[in-house]
Amino acid sequence: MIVKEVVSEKLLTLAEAKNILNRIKRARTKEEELRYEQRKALEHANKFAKINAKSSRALVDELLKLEKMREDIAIRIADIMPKTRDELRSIYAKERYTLGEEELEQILNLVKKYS
Amino acid sequence: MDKFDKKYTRFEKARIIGARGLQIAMGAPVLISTKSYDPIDIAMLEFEKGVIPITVKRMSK
Amino acid sequence: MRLAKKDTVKALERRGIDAKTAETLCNAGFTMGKLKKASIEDVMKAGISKTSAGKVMEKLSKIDTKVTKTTKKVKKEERGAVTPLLIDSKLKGLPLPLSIIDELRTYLNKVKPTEAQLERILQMSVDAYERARIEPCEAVGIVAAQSIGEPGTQMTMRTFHYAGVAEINVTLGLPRLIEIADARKVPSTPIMRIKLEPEYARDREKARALGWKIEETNIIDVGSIAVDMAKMQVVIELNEKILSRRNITAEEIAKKVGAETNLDVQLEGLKLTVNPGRHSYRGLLQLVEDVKGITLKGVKGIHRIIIRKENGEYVLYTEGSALKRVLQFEGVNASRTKTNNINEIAEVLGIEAARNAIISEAMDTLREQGLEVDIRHIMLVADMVTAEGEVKQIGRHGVAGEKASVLSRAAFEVTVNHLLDAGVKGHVDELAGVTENVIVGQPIQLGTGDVELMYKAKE
Amino acid sequence: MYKEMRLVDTVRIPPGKLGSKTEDVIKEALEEKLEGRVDKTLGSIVAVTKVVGIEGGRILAGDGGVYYTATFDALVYVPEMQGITEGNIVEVAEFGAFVCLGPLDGLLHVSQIADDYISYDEKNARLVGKESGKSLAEGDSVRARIVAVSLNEHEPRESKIGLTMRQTALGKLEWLEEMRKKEAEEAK
Repeated sequence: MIVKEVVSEKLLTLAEAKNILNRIKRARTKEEELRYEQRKALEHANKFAKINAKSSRALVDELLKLEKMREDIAIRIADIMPKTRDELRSIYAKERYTLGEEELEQILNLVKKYS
Repeated sequence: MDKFDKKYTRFEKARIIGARGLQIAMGAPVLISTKSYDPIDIAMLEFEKGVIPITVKRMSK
Repeated sequence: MRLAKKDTVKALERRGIDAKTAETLCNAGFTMGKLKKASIEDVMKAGISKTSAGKVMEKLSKIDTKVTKTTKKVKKEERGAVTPLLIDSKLKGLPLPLSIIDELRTYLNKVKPTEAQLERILQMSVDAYERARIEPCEAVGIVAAQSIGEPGTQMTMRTFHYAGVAEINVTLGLPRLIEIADARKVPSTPIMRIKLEPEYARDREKARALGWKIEETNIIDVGSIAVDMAKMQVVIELNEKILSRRNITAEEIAKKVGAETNLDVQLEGLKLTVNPGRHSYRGLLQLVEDVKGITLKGVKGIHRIIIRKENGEYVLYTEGSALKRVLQFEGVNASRTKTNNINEIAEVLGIEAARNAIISEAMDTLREQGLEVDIRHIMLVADMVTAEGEVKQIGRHGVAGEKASVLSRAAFEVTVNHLLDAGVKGHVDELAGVTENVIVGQPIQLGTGDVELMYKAKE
Repeated sequence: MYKEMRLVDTVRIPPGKLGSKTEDVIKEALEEKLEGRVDKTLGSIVAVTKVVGIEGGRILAGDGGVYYTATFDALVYVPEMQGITEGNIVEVAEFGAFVCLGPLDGLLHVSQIADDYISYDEKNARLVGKESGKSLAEGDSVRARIVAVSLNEHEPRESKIGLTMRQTALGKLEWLEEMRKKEAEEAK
């Protein structure tokens, strides 16, 4: 590992990452502009972040209340904002368990609430 | 030189002046106004004036 | 009265005034306030001797600076002389070893300096101590090694007459130094200096008698021994004069020989015959050898004893050393008897005694050759040798061989074996010592290498 | 997937920079050392956001620099296996298309674009489906699943991420939109 130690880590939604990247961009214009990867990441985030950071975190928190939900899945749902059951099922494709119709509906309604 | 005589052993003095001299030689900002160009001399002058920002970490007994 | 009598007494005692004086003062109606303003005369009126009155005033005035002290001119040594109590309180906080503090205390109590003088004396002694102290990270090991090794090159003497005692010669110079370092079980020329109890020390006769008692006496010392082939017997002719001088009787010898060889022994006057009963010649010759080895009297190992009169007392010098048994002889002053067999000292008197013995032996050897080496170098070596409770050799079997680091042991001697052994056993080298760091090319933990610098940016 | 991680690392401050404020210099050194680099366990380190704690400046023998151990926050991108991500196409080649996933790019091999025979249209740099006629050009936005991750620590640009769209609910966003519209009509 190229660093000495990992103290803690926290998953971010794409919207939150977008905020951080913009904050860095503003802070850095003084001395030197962004690095290549940072500019790429920023452009990508600006393009694909569908909702703002606060509501994406709110959505994630609400999703986490449901059972059969994990933080990384909630984050992915907040990033992708699936509209149809197929899209939602593809997110759960590699999970061991499958979701029932109502569960899918429940999640899709939540997503609709925040989109 | 004597101002710090009690405080540092001769090894510590040597290391401090040496390390500071090396830093100056590698471009560190000089903390005193002097005409001399020799890093070691500058380091010694800085030591006498007590402005060297280097301290010794001693093993606590 | 504002302060109750009891409190005044307590207050005075706290100021270092003894209870009795405090009592009498209070009975005379002095309170703390009055006492401070009072002069020596007033205090003396209360029935207190002049000197203790002076002390009381001095104690009160010194601690309570506000008060103006009105004192009459007092005798010279009283003028602000410090009390032992004050000396102790000052000595307690000093960064000095106990031995020096004790020395200072006795000296100061004798000299009774004034307070200012006391202050300066203590300050100067602390400075002197600081100057003499070795700074941390000093490479004392290598310095000690050189300081002992270099004089070694100037040593030439092999053996030499023991200082003063003409007859005994003892190994001195470099061989002796090496002997000490190698911690050999028995030195090449073991000797003992036996100091005697007072009544033996002054009486030459008693000293000589004790000497004969200690000295190992064998058959050949008291007579001649011969083999009588015809009668298959061993014949011993005892010499009358020697018997009396060593005050040992023929009967004793006969009994001893009989006991040792448990054969039948006949004694006719001064002739002693032992017949072995076996018939082989070889057995006979063997018997002769055995008989020669029997110690009739005295301590095995002590061969010769020389009596010398040294500044008013007789002292026994011996060739050979047997500390344990010699100390038990009545008349031997155990505390002042010395031997150069360091191993015996360790066994009998303990490791600390052995350490001191190593130091004094080494110092004497060097001083005897006119070479001056600072005792601290020798002390360092002595400490290393005795650190683990028994006298260990310096070389690869002893101290140097037991170092934790494989690399440094390998670099020292038998390189291949060490490395092979370490490889097989999977030793780990923490690279803590000097040799290892030199080998791997890192700065060594000595002198400037042991200094850890921290940079504190000044914004 | 982006993460905010609190890390601890040691950095060397060159003597030249000793004049300025320690915290800034350390942040700069951390950025210099870590940003843009890829680590097998952490992922792609995008940026050092804040320095939280600094521990004393050690000086080593023979080196004028000063070593600090800093605790800091960093934004890290982790390409997760089987993770669904969206991105736009940055380059089209004969063997497939490169998709930007954030700090890193993924390769959408030509065989993984759709259940159709895909050919490379050289002239206007497009990939076209023979039967469906669907096309894929630079700048298009797609949704794909990560099927292969091999991070190269020494040369971050050489890190390889494999993508696929040959699964339900994956593909060009346009196609997904059309599908949704068609389903909506049928449902009515």
